[in-house]
Amino acid sequence: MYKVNTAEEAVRRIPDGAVLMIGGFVGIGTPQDLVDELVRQGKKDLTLIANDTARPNVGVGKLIDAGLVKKAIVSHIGTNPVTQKQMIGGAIEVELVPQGTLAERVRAGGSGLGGVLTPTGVGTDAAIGKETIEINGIPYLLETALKADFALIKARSADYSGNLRYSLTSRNFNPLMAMAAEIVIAEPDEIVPVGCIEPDAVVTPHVLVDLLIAKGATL
Amino acid sequence: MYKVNTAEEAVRRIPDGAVLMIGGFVGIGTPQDLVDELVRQGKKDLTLIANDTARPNVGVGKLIDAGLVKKAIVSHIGTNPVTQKQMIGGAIEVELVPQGTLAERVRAGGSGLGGVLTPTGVGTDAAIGKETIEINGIPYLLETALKADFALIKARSADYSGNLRYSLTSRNFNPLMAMAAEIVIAEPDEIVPVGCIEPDAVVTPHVLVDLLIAKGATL
Amino acid sequence: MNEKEIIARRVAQELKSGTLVNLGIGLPTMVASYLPAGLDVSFQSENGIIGMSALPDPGLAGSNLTDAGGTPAGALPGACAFDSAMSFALVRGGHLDVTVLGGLQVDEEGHLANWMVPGKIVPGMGGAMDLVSGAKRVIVAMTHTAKGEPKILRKCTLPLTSVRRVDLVVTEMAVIQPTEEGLVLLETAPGVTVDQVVAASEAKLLMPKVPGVMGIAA
Amino acid sequence: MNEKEIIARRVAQELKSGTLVNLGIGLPTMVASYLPAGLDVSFQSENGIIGMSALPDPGLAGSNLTDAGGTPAGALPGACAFDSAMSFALVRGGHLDVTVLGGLQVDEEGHLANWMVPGKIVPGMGGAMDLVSGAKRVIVAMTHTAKGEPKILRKCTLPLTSVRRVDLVVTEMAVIQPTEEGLVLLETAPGVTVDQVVAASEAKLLMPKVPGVMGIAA
Repeated sequence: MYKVNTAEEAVRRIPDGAVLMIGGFVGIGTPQDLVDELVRQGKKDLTLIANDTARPNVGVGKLIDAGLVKKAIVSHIGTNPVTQKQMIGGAIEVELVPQGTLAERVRAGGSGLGGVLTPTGVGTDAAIGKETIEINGIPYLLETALKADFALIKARSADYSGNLRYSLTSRNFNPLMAMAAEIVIAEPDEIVPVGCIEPDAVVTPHVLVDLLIAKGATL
Repeated sequence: MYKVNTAEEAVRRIPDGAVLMIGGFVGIGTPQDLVDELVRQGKKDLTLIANDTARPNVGVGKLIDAGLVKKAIVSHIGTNPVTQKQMIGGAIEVELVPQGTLAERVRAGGSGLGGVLTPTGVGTDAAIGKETIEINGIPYLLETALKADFALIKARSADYSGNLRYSLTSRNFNPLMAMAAEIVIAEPDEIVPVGCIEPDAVVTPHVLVDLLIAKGATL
Repeated sequence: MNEKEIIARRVAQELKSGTLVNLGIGLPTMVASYLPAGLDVSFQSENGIIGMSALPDPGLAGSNLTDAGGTPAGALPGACAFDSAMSFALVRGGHLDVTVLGGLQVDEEGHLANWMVPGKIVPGMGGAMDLVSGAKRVIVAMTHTAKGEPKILRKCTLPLTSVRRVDLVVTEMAVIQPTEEGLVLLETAPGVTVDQVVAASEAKLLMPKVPGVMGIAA
Repeated sequence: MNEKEIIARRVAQELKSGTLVNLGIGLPTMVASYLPAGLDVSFQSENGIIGMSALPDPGLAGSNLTDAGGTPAGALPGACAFDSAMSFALVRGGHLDVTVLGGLQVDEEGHLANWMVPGKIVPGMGGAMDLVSGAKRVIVAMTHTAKGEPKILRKCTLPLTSVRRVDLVVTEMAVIQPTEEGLVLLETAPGVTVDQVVAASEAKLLMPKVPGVMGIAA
């Protein structure tokens, strides 16, 4: 299957109101071209699931700047005062999730699990509205799976079929999100022939990837 | 930290009655030298957590042959008639766990999670004695975490510090078990200098590995 | 053509390009030998690989690559390897399009039993419970009877593999589709009559349309 | 020596060879600069790496390697990278020996609050809740007071980060150990009296032994 496409064509498939998972950690490992294209096409009322909202004019912070996000499910907004301002003003709803819990919720969504039991957040405000389950006398929060309509992924390399590998700390949530969305769009730094990434080095199997963005591809 | 040791010395640390996780899938990816040494030292009353009991005289099947396992927590014993015979005769207790559930239970143990909710096994004999929890109207089984005293791991390469990478289908349960035991002993095919495995290719971080077995090491 | 080959050939025709397929140990593995030319299917093996292939030559067996039964295997360009948690995340997470499994019994509710015979043999479920619960499409590939006894039953007498209804049952005699109304007889094998299929089955077989003939082109 | 340096130097002395340590953003990150020579500590950064180091030169900043605050970082030989699920599996699973975090408040039960000020600033918990719940040892590195107001309180007024008791609190004035009985004043900074520490704290400070002097050797 030929999966290569332009960012413009790929983003055209995303409707207003979509639930998006976007990789990245304070902007590192975020698919920049796809984010820019979301802004250019003015996709609105988005639900954003990401580690954070980066900084103004950086990574997914650009979506916040443009007022395209109506709800953000993130572990922190400490690096983005615009998100804080929009939240206080009621323009954006922010659901804060402990970072490790967010990772497990996304992983559960992609793995067909209903949820996981984590000790994180027990007895704190993060436990509000959640079930607490004791196992061997230890209390855990029941944290449920998260899924999305689209995942926008940054990778170091892809092969033509869509096998992905990542680089250093730009890996972060990308491989988890690649499992948890209906449609997965990956933006690799390079696209190499099939067979050029050895099987043991593949982190995201090609079957999970629907579209690959080639830099400057014209189709 | 210098972690390299002989199989003989490493296995000496394992007491009778220990709970062992041992990697492998019908013997593929099982640390052979460590298994042979368990037999040679006659460690007994072991609890074995593994995907299966391999075949007679293959992989962990050698532990079964030698009558060293009192309880096995595995996904199947279909390839080992000796295990079946011992189970029917009451010499070994066998807890059968769906393979994907076993993987998640081990992963949960190593990840500090109390358990996971899986749809697998709902309404079957695998659900007996387990809690069923509904999320969004879908029933899931609550499957609890598994931990071990020791994990015996097979790897393709280790560096001196203990970073591990695996090869093809010999990876299987090894990286999961490397997280879920108090003491982790790895038997790599080769040990290379620190820096020879690139950061993105490391699957098991060195901090998880307590001892490395060098083939024919004399200390 | 023996009965296993008939089953494998018919199942092969169910597979579509661009899909991810898991073939169980034994009979289901044979399906890979009868794929239509040019069909672009990826095979997942639950021991941790996508892109598994037959070994090109026995002399090329490696110690680190086998199928889920432990038989040495090959791999195609673009193959990818992963651990057991990822393998079943693919299965459970809705990423596996088709699983083909063997069966001991299938009943009118489309329930499959294939992992134990209490008091006789307890091989264990291995990956079967996850595969049947998680795959988008479940195809059971099994002989129609065992030692003359029907395996297509009103109600399974053996412990179930899952309460999920399987999607298709292919035997050497027939192709049967479990539905909400019951088991629909879709096709009979060349030279096999509807009466013969009915006689070899305990379950009631529905025939809203006249059953066709199983395509098992060599 | 400013107050942050005093805190960072004292915390550095708590670290032991052969351990895995996570340093929070901000003040805790400074701890890495004051490690005793020859100490073999591995640093984990929750954005997915073990073996992070300072950038040897600003010109060598890469776009794919930063610390958890987004600042370009370097890596040592033997570093390993992983995804966010693995990163927090290490934190939660008992594999992280020490975490050093900043704090807004600590109370007599040893509870830490460090992720929000309702109605004022809501940065979010990031990885802090996992780190405090999961690390074997939690060290809070913070200034003793904020704008003259004490941060060592009888009871936290801000939302808690965890109900787990932290293990040590290091400020520019004192080293305090939360215990089942309450907060024990272990050490005072050079030139700081016990009375000054008590005056700057709202919580009751226990002194089963005469407090020592904080070692902050340059």
